[in-house]
Amino acid sequence: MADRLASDLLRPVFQTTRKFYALIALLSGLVLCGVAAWGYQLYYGFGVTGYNWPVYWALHETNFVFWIGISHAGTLISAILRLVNATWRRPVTRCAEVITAFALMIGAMFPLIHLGRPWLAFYLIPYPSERGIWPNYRSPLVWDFFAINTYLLSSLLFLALPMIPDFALIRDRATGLRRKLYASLSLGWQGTPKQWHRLESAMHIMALAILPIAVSVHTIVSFDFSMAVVPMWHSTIFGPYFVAGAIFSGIAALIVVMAVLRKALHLENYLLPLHFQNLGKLLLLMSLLWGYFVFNERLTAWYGNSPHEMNVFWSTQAGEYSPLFWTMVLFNFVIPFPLLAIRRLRSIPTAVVASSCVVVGMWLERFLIIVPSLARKSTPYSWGSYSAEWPEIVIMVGSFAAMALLYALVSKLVPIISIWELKVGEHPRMKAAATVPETETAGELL
Amino acid sequence: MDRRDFIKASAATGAMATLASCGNPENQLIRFIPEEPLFPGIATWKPSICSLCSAGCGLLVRVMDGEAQVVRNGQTGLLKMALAKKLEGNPDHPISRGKICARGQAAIQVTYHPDRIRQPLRRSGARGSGEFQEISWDEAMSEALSKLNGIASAEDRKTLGFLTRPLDGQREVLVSQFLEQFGAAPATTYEVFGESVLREANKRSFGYAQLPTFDLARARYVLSFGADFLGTWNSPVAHSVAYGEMRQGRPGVRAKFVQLEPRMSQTGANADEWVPIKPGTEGILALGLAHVILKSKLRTPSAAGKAGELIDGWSAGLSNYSPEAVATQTGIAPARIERLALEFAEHGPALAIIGGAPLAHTNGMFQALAVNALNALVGNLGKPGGLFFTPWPSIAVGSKAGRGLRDLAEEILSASKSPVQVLLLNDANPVFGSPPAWKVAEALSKIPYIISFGSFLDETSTLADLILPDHSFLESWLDDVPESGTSMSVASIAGPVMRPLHQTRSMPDVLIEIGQQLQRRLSLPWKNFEQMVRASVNVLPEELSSLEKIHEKGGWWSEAPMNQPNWVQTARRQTPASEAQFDGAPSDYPFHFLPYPSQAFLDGSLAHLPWLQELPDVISTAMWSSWVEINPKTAQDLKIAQGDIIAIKSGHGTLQAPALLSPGIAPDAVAMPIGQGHQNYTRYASGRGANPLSILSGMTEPETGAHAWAATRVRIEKLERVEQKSPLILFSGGMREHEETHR
Amino acid sequence: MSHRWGMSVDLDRCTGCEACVVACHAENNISTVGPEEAERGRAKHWMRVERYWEGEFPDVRLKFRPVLCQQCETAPCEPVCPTYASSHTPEGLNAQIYNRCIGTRYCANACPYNVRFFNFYNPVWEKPLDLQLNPDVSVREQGVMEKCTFCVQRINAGKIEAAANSRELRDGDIRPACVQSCTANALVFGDLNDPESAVSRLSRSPRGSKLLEELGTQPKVTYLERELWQESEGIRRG
Amino acid sequence: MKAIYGLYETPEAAQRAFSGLRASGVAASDITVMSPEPLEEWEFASQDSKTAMSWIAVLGAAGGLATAYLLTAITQKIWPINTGGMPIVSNWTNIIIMFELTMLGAVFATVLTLLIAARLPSKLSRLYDPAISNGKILIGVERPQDSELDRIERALKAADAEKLGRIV
Repeated sequence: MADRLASDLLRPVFQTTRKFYALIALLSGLVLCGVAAWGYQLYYGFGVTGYNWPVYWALHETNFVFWIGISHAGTLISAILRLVNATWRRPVTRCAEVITAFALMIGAMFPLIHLGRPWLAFYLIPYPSERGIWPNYRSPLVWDFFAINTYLLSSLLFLALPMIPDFALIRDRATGLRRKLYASLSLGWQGTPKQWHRLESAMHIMALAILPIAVSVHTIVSFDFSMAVVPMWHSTIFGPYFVAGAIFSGIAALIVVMAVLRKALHLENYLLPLHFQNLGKLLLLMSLLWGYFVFNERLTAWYGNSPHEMNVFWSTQAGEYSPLFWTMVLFNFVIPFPLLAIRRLRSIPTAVVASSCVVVGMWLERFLIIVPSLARKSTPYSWGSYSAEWPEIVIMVGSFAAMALLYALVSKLVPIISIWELKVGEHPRMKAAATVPETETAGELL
Repeated sequence: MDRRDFIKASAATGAMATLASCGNPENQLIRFIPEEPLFPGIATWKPSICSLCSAGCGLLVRVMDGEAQVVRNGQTGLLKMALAKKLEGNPDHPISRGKICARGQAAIQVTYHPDRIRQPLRRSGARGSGEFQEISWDEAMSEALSKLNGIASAEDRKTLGFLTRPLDGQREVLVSQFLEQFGAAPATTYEVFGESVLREANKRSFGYAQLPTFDLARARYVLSFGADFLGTWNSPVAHSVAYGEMRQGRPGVRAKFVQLEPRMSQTGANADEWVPIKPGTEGILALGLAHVILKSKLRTPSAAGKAGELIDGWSAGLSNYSPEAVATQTGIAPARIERLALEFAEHGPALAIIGGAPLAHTNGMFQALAVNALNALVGNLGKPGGLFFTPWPSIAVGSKAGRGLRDLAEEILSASKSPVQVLLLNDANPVFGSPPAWKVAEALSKIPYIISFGSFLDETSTLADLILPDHSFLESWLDDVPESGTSMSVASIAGPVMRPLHQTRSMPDVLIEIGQQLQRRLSLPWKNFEQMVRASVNVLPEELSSLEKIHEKGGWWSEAPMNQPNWVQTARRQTPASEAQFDGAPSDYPFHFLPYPSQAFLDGSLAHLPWLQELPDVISTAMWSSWVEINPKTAQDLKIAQGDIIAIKSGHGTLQAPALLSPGIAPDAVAMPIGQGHQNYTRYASGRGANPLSILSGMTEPETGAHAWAATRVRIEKLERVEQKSPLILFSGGMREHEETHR
Repeated sequence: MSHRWGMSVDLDRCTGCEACVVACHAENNISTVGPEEAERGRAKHWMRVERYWEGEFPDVRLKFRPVLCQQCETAPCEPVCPTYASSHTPEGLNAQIYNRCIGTRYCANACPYNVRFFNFYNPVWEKPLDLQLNPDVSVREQGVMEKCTFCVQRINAGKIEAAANSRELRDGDIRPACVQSCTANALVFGDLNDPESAVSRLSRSPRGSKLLEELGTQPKVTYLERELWQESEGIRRG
Repeated sequence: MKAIYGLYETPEAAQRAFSGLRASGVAASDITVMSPEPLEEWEFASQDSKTAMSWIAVLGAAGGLATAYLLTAITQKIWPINTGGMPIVSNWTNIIIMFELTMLGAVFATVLTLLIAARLPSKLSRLYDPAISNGKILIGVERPQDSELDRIERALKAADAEKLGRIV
């Protein structure tokens, strides 16, 4: 049984198809385009973008918030599942945590990309500089700097630690160069009770620590907007609203990724319909939560009827941004809700459809939060509008390609499902848990 | 180490610096040591006179040292010289009172304009091709002299023409003397917004062929018939300064200001009451108001003196100008007419102003006389808060008026051999600024030889065969006697604030030099224009005439008694027609076409200044573009949206421009700013937008021959296909402060 | 006594002549961006004259309102700047320190008045237009924000002048370019800490109000409302 | 170095071997256990499971908090810049930095403790057998007394070891 597990899950590590190389080539190509576009923006000046007065934040910032949101798929969810000890989590956690790591790295690029003078970005790092000045800790952007770095570091550790035993596994099966590589990666792991025990308790503590970090990160991202006295930005609901949105888009992304892995790596026996169902329920829950927040936000604005807010409100509800707004509602609620709620409709394909809609819908949501408010600020004379130029768009495409590329590569180096954890799962004592009826699991996870 | 050494030293070090920095081999830096006392970083202020329009605002110019790359007798080098940095109003000057308008602020860019002509040019291509080759001054002068010597006989000498924008002060004196002594006809002057109608009317009503001055600061009621007096008309800066006082300068007293015009101008936007009126009926309304006042016995007809007598039926109480009758013509309700009339009569000192479009109709003279009579009726002439005429110091000498531009063009085109063989062209651009019907371009191209003094290549100077570039005004000796705008008598005099940047010579100097080198030597008794200006000062009252004193002040002025109107020599004449004629039948051309001087470019002569191009027009907020203002309702009927390119068709041509929906214009009219639409006027203005003057009819005000530029009717067509894209670039987003976007 | 610089804008005097706008360009080396960039919304005007329509033809009114940096006491633009590029001077100005600016544009978003402008490209002055540049004002490179400074260079020059003549600053000694050029004297500049200064007196006027006062930014620019004429010539609030 | 070990298919077998060794007088601390997965529920795999890791994490958190406070408050004091009318030391905003660094401190402390406690990274002991990662469980004794060798071997065999290994 151990053999079957290992051979299934290690196949991608030991065998590489021609298709895979083609995929890598394609993705790297796209990433290079994105990098080139950024280079173009750097060389010719920020003016090559569609940014203008007064819409000084647009696509780059949208992508920043979007990716940080996606990052909430992994670590947060796997941490929750670890703590509530939902046994069905075992095949899911690692591929979720990998999303977090990369989404964060990509998301963190955008604050750099959006700067007017990126070569001075180091001004944000707190160190006793010759300029005799420190970062302004009152600025949400500095909060971002700390929050994102904290989240990134701890997520990477949270992802890396459980990999050690699997590296050891590969080490023992590999030969030659690969053996050397994994020998060093496995840090000389030999599976003594002490090592096992310390590893598990460390994972437990980190799971506890990472939950509040994850929540704080997206709250702080929301502060970037809610701290400014800009109509429809300056709102107390933004913190939870953004966190909910982040988890929402995160789970959606996770489901899509899992479906892809399942097909591409033939993991039908490991990523079971059960997983998609449970995650689907979670997605359904978040969809409801999201709808609830949007309603709150919109209702208070509409009821308050403050002229400045209404200008923005109507531009999204009925004005030039309304097509985007209603598409967002369609994708984030109207479509996913029935697909996930109606038992008969539940299946892997429907879950994937719903999730893809949500990913798009949530991207639109970020855009709709940022741009209309800036385009319709308090003095009507200074109103403007925004339409993206090709550099932003290419950079955005590049960022999506980068995500796929990194994911493809990591699935080469690491078993994308944690083998030893799965073994523990398949342990006679655990067998029961893996096949408990959904309702129970659901109860278990909530 | 004395000053000069210090400067030499600093210059030298500077040279190293520049060499190091620019490292440009072919300009091996020959150092020109400045003549001015210069200290790095220390600003000095020098008086000057703004010459962008005829108002004649006194300037203070901030001058600092700087390094200009210049060419001097074939050698490129860095010249450490005094450079003008900023223009401000001269606080002592009676016209500007320390202020200047947006255009004046931008005037400094004329001097530093990248497309300025830097040395004499000879035409190398076909006429109008704009191909010129640079030549030396010696070449240029000898060529000019040979041409002028070529027309030697008394007959031929009549064939020297001089076309200029209205000149002032000693320049005017010099030109007229030059032409007279040469034996040529007086100069033809032309500007788009000539004021000959109002001058003539004032001569008839009050005895002064002069633009009026208004004591806005002390007025309590101002009735303006289409005069954009705060923006572009007469002496805007002087008016604005006084306007501020009129509004908030007097505790407890705030004048009422009523503007009557079919299209809301910048001035109209400031009115307490804005009254749209049918174009060309302003005079009728004025008499309607007079009728009410006379009827109510608030004034007697005789109160208006001669100004009244000029109007038919005045003494009889203007019986056929009853409110009802006037209402049908002007489109203003009778009740409103009566109210305005009574307010006007009861809230003295009251002031009626007419200017701009109302005078640019075929009945302009009538309209002016009518408003003059209204002023006279309320007895505000020469009274505080009223209307008066700036007294001119003895230094000013009016000159004989030459042929009008239209007649000149006709003569040239009708004759087989052009009656003008050599034309001197100074600072006028009639090819851009006159209606196509006058055929000015054809006429000019029929003239064998044209010498231009222009600083820029524009539509007219590209027709020249020889260009002798003038200094910019900051580089020249200037003098000016303001026609209006102050109660003092003023003679502004100022020397150059900086040395010439390029190899240019001031037009008067060139004239003097030519005059002295002609075979038939003219007796122009001055070495150069500076000497002439200095000499002119002597006629001023002795105790004031020390040039030094005048110089540091930027001119001479003294509080003189306000000119009372003098009724003499105003002979009774036939009252001109009261009905305005329009070009184009209302059936085919349903809209009045109202061109207006744009806030930034005036008559288009300033379209080459980037600051003004990027200045958002205060009403449309448009930059770098031209537009057609159209009432939103009309636009709706014609299915025209903001920014759509529409075609404006008159009997004389078609133009294309983007539509600008504006609530401030009558539904039966479209308005368009003048200034854009240059085919050829520096990199900033060429090929930008459309020129409304290019579709105007050639109709004139019969008694003065002034162009009736407001008398054209047009029709509008929405274009499906647009030939050349000239987008509407707006700075602003919203039109209204509180958009109706509540729940 | 330290200074607190402020301005009052009398909307009843303002004629919308826009001399202030061009004067500001001339004084502060604000580059023109050209038609293509202007069309893309990159024009920079530290001082602008907002115009708002009211009503419909024929009963239509137009309001002008010069808008520049309001130099807020509690400025939303300042705390959001991660590098202190936007910070408060001891004399209450919202300084923009170009060297510190990394171009996050956050300050511009936080500013409710939209008076901060971003340099999308390096500024260009086609020779010899550059000879007009004011040596007292630095030019801004691509990627930094710029904004109205209340002509801080003139403020300092005024102080130096006063010190040189060993006297106190007098009210009216210092006039920013826009104030200097204002034809109708609608703009008045001075020290709000001096209760007798013209600007202090005007700021206390019953016609006075602040722009977007409800946001609590405590602007140092006071707008004096336009008035309506009344038969009696008694003066009614507009 | 001398060592002897057996490989076992199932935890049950491993447990028998372990108990056998204990019975034959080998101290629990001298017995080396290596398994491909955690098996806490078995006695042989649940030695020295006491750890102060969570307390160390709390200490780390405290450290992070302190650092953050100094970083924010002190730098704001030495470079007092007034922005937006906020106090020079603006604790409301500093709380956020403090929170993040507190958490980071906890995470770092945890990971460090793990690495030190689990002796990572280190070299593989010679006792290690790659078969472990095929699911086998290793029970062995390092540096046994020669006198004990046979007894140990018997004990290991008794628990029917799949394979017996001797390292001489």
